[in-house]
Amino acid sequence: MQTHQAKRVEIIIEAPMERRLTDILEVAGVRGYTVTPVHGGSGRSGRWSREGQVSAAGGMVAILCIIRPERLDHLLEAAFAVLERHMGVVVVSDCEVLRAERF
Amino acid sequence: MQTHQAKRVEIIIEAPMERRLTDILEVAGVRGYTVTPVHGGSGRSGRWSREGQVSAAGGMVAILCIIRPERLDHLLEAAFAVLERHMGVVVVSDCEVLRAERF
Amino acid sequence: MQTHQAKRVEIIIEAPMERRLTDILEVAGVRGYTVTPVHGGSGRSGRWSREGQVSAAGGMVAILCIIRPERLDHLLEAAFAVLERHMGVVVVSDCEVLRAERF
Amino acid sequence: MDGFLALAGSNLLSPVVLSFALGLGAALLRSDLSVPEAMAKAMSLYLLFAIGFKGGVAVTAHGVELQLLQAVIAGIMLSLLLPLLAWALLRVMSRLPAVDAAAVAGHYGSISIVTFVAASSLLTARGMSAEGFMVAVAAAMEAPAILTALWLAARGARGARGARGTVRSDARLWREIMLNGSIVLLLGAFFIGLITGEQGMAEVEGFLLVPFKGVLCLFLLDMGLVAGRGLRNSRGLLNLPLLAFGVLMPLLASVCGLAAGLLIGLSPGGVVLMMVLAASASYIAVPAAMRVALPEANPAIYLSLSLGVTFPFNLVLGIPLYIAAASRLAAG
Amino acid sequence: MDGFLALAGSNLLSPVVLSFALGLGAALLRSDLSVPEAMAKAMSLYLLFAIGFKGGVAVTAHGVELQLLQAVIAGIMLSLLLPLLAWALLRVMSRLPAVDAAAVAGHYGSISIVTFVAASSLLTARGMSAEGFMVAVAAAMEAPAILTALWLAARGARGARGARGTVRSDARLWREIMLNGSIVLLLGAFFIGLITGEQGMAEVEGFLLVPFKGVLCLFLLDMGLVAGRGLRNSRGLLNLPLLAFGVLMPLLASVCGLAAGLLIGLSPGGVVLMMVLAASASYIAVPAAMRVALPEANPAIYLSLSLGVTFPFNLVLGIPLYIAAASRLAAG
Amino acid sequence: MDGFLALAGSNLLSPVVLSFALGLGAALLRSDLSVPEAMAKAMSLYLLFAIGFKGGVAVTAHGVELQLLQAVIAGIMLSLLLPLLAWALLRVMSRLPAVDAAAVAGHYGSISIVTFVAASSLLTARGMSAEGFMVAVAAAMEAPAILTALWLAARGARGARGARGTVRSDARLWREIMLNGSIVLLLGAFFIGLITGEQGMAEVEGFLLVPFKGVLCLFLLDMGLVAGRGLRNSRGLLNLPLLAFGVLMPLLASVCGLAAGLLIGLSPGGVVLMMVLAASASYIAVPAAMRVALPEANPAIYLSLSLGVTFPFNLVLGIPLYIAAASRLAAG
Ligand SMILES: Nc1ncnc2c1ncn2[C@@H]1O[C@H](COP(=O)(O)O)[C@@H](O)[C@H]1O
Ligand SMILES: Nc1ncnc2c1ncn2[C@@H]1O[C@H](COP(=O)(O)O)[C@@H](O)[C@H]1O
Ligand SMILES: Nc1ncnc2c1ncn2[C@@H]1O[C@H](COP(=O)(O)O)[C@@H](O)[C@H]1O
Ligand code: NA
Ligand code: NA
Ligand code: NA
Repeated sequence: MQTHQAKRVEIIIEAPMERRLTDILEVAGVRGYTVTPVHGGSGRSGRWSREGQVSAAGGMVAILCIIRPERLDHLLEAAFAVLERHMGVVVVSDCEVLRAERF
Repeated sequence: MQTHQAKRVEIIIEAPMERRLTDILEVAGVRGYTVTPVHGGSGRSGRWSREGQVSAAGGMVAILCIIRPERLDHLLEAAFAVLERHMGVVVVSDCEVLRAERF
Repeated sequence: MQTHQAKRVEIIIEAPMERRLTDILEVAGVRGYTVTPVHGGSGRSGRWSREGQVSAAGGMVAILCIIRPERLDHLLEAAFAVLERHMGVVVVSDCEVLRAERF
Repeated sequence: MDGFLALAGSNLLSPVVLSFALGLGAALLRSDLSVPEAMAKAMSLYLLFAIGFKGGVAVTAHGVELQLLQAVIAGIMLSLLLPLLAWALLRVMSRLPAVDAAAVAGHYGSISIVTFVAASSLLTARGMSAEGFMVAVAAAMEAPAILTALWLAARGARGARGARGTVRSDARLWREIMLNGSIVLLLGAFFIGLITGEQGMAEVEGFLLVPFKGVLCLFLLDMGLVAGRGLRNSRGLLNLPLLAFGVLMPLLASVCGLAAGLLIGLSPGGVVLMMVLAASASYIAVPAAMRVALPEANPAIYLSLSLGVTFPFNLVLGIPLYIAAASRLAAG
Repeated sequence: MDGFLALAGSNLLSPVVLSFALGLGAALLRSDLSVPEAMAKAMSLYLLFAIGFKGGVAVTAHGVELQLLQAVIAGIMLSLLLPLLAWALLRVMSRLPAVDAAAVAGHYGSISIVTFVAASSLLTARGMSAEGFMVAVAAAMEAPAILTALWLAARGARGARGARGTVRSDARLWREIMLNGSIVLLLGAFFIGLITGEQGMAEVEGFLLVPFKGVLCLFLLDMGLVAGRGLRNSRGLLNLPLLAFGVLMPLLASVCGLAAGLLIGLSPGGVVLMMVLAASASYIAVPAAMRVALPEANPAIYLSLSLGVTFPFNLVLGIPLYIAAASRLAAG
Repeated sequence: MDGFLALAGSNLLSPVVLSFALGLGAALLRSDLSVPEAMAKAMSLYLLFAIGFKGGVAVTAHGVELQLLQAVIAGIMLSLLLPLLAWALLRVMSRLPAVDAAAVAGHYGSISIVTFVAASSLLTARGMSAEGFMVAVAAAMEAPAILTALWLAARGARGARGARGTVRSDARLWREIMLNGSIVLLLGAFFIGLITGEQGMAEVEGFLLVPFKGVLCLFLLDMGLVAGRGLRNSRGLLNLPLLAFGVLMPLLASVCGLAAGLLIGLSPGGVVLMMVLAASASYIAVPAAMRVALPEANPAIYLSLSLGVTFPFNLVLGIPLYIAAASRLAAG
């Protein structure tokens, strides 16, 4: 089938920052994103797990965003402004999509 | 270690269509897939979140499917038949796998 | 923005093996990983779903690990030692990251 | 009228309605108060199980009568026909595209089980009893409306707008609809209640009766949150004609329910529940079916109308009104 | 026999058994009725906490006797030895590969806490009391069977089939097994009950006693759903010999439990619980341990047998049978 | 002193404290016992709703007095000023970096609602009643401390350590803090209780009162698990001075609370609650706010201190101590 080049951006960010990040993504012209739950992990700040937690602090979420290659830089800059001082990971990879008109 | 070329297909689809999609994947000869929960997102049809929801409508799931490159087209066509009129995203990328005999 | 080459390793493994895998990843020098929930799937051992389940058996988790390319082999060997006799999938792809010093 | 005002006033200040208002307010103010999905589903399973069981036990106490059959048939007819009324109203009042109008119409033929639960619990509080089998009527009314909605959509699709609105309606869809979780649980619990009777109830009432009303409050808090979030995200979609429809339709439908209830000769409580079933709009089963069968219909429209307009209207004003009407018209 | 039939009949029509049947039926009909994982786990934590606490409180009421020690030792012996019986039966009756037979055997040596809970609640309903410390026996029986299963598997692996069936059995695994959540919670709650006694119970009975039976119903609904889904997905795996094993094994094991109970001189209720523990098969702790220690064993086989065959058998027929037997044989 | 020892002893052996100990022990032994996140959140919503509602109903029973206003103002002052005390202590006792000290200080100005709930339920058990409006005081004390913490951090950041410690403090953050879920639910339920009064309580007490204490036990089991896991993961972070701070600070703060309570003339029960609010440290709302506003502060430090040190101290020793002190000093 006909596929189109795109970029797959995956951002793992602290849960209390989720809304700030998605708001800025929308401002940066991102047409869609998907938020997926994260259960636990480990990093420089140690191990953590959502098990039994009530507070949003000490949890992360993953945000997946498929965009046209030409918009990548714009997105990364916007995201970085929010992320800079926070824990989190930004991963970019190449991908192909169906229905390119959606991105 | 010895790795093998494969394709990573990620499909984000409306929850009420999950079974229809996985059934058709199996018919299309896909040997395995993994369903992961999705918590929320945004797209042309607006923002949504699973929080507090009871109905399957207004929710999505992500389906991850690793397949041999030569089977990709077949899979995409099968998936597209189900997805065509629905919200959702299909993302394909290159990957490598251990234990190629499984795919 | 300035990005850096890295490898994205995604391991889908049986839930009861999660701790063993993450422990070995840490021994293998991995600096961070993220665990995400998995809701169901299908493979050679049939379909499964977490719905209504109490036991950890019969469930899987996904572990995402971003590492520098030069550490990939080391990681794969460590992971394989745990995974070898178990159900599960290991997927490696190329990616780029911000803030390379973290990996 | 006085009776209605007093009833509406006291209803407005009940913990159940106030909990809904709290949720709605919190969502509109964009508080991060939220109920986990698993908890919302757990409460919904609990309410379905409890209300079904109670209905079954009530039937054992009064015997299964011919009325049960009559009421179920009346319910099925209402579910099949009310979408036609909704469709006609929508076409007259609004400029909703045919496919959206069909989807909305399906929601209003079907029922909202929480509205039913809220009405039952208000009846109990007022000392009015209702036929236990109304639970079976509720289950029977869930699905038929979908049939009419799909027929309306298919008819509309043959019109001008091309592919948009083609209906997916296969055997699989029908199995899914008939065996959908809420129908199965409601009917299943009804039969368990029927089989085990008062003795079964004695065993489980510490769970199914004692905390019932409180769980209902928390569930309505959640519904308020979901409704408020929905309204916020669908600003602009709900214009005045649609809002008017969301209030007018339950009123008209309740009159149909009233007529059916009187015809069958239900008790005043039973008539109220029949009116509530007719007047309420689905927000669980039908939306999911519509996503499969009519993916082109905009979910934001039918969900906001059903959950954001008609549900609160019924909860706050509708139920007291139906009680006042039935008390006056139905034979004690 | 008459006593058994009456008991089995009334048990069959109890809300608890009917809820299981509802879940099973819904899953077999492929309804989308489902219980969120978090809710299933919540109910399981609740049941473990409640049954452990009750057991502890019951012990304070009757004093800790020598019998406790005897019963725990008997339980451990049963858990260690029953897998040998299961293994022998499987080798004779079925052609299950050695590694699968070992895994299945481990499940039948261990216990199912819901079966225990269901039996306790049936006992209570019949006015038969049991020793509170049987909860501690249940906890003690969870793990030893795994030891025997791994020994059987290691022995089998030295046979013809090469690498398949090698056993992972390190200190870490044993820590995980001994400190697994259900053992810790059950024993922990038992000790809390023991320490706080009747007074503690008075504080929490609104949570641990009042809704108990109702929660059990919903939990069994979920177990029915899971069992039904499992059976559907494992069609073809369970042949006739395996099905026969799934019914015969609990019967034989219950006789061992009966002997142990009579030997120690437990009350009739205590004997019933000992039989139930012997007869029931694990479906939470042992499966997880087997995935780690014996990954080559097919989980679909041991889960379907334990949850899909033996659990319903015990729930519906086994428990009434054990009660009938113990009532006849144990000293009032 | 004798009164305190007896009280502390009986408190230590209450199901509530023992449940916490069980969770803590299980986590420290690395058992896999765990509570699903959704269940933990569900219990927390339940407790907030129940305690808020009860407070509101209690106010209707006693009338809203001038004292309410005085107590709320006192609470806000405590919340604003206690962080200064905490900051001073930390700077003197420990070498915590300024940004971490500011974040910790914010936690100790704010409150822990479970500590409040545990204290209320101990008061009820002892037959001491407290002013219902203390719930509103609790809600009022959640946020002001954050203001002081951010001011402290901003002041610190102008010092030597460069960018580290810059404060994000915009209108959006303040909206988030003031409308955070626990404040909204607590106050909302308080008003629902206020509006519906005893009659509303009669409707929902089967849910809000009957199982309350038992749910609290399970919730504390979970808190023990989380605290234990946190302590295990933060080994090395909590040195002796910090541990000492975690015990000293609640003691000092409780004295401030005592003074405030006596000044306003609260009942002995009310004084206890005021002491508890002052002495307890936030572990839900403030941590989340700190992650946004002060991302450089190490969450492992403030969470371990608040949840792993101060919370258990208050639960086990603090509350009985505050009760003993208030009983002696406050007018019956
Ligand atoms: N290399 C990595 N791969 C995947 N996830 C990571 C990685 N590093 C950090 N994370 C995630 O980001 C969180 C915060 O990381 P850190 O800021 O290093 O503590 C971790 O707890 C992980 O969930
Ligand atoms: N560009 C995108 N990247 C990631 N997820 C997307 C994207 N576009 C849409 N989605 C997901 O697909 C859902 C439906 O999209 P839409 O059909 O555009 O409303 C959204 O709510 C997102 O969860
Ligand atoms: N090709 C695949 N793509 C994605 N996930 C897979 C694939 N194969 C297996 N899995 C996942 O791994 C689990 C175990 O696979 P298996 O060992 O083949 O039964 C499945 O249930 C899926 O969740
Ligand atoms: Na209707
Ligand atoms: Na057994
Ligand atoms: Na404080």
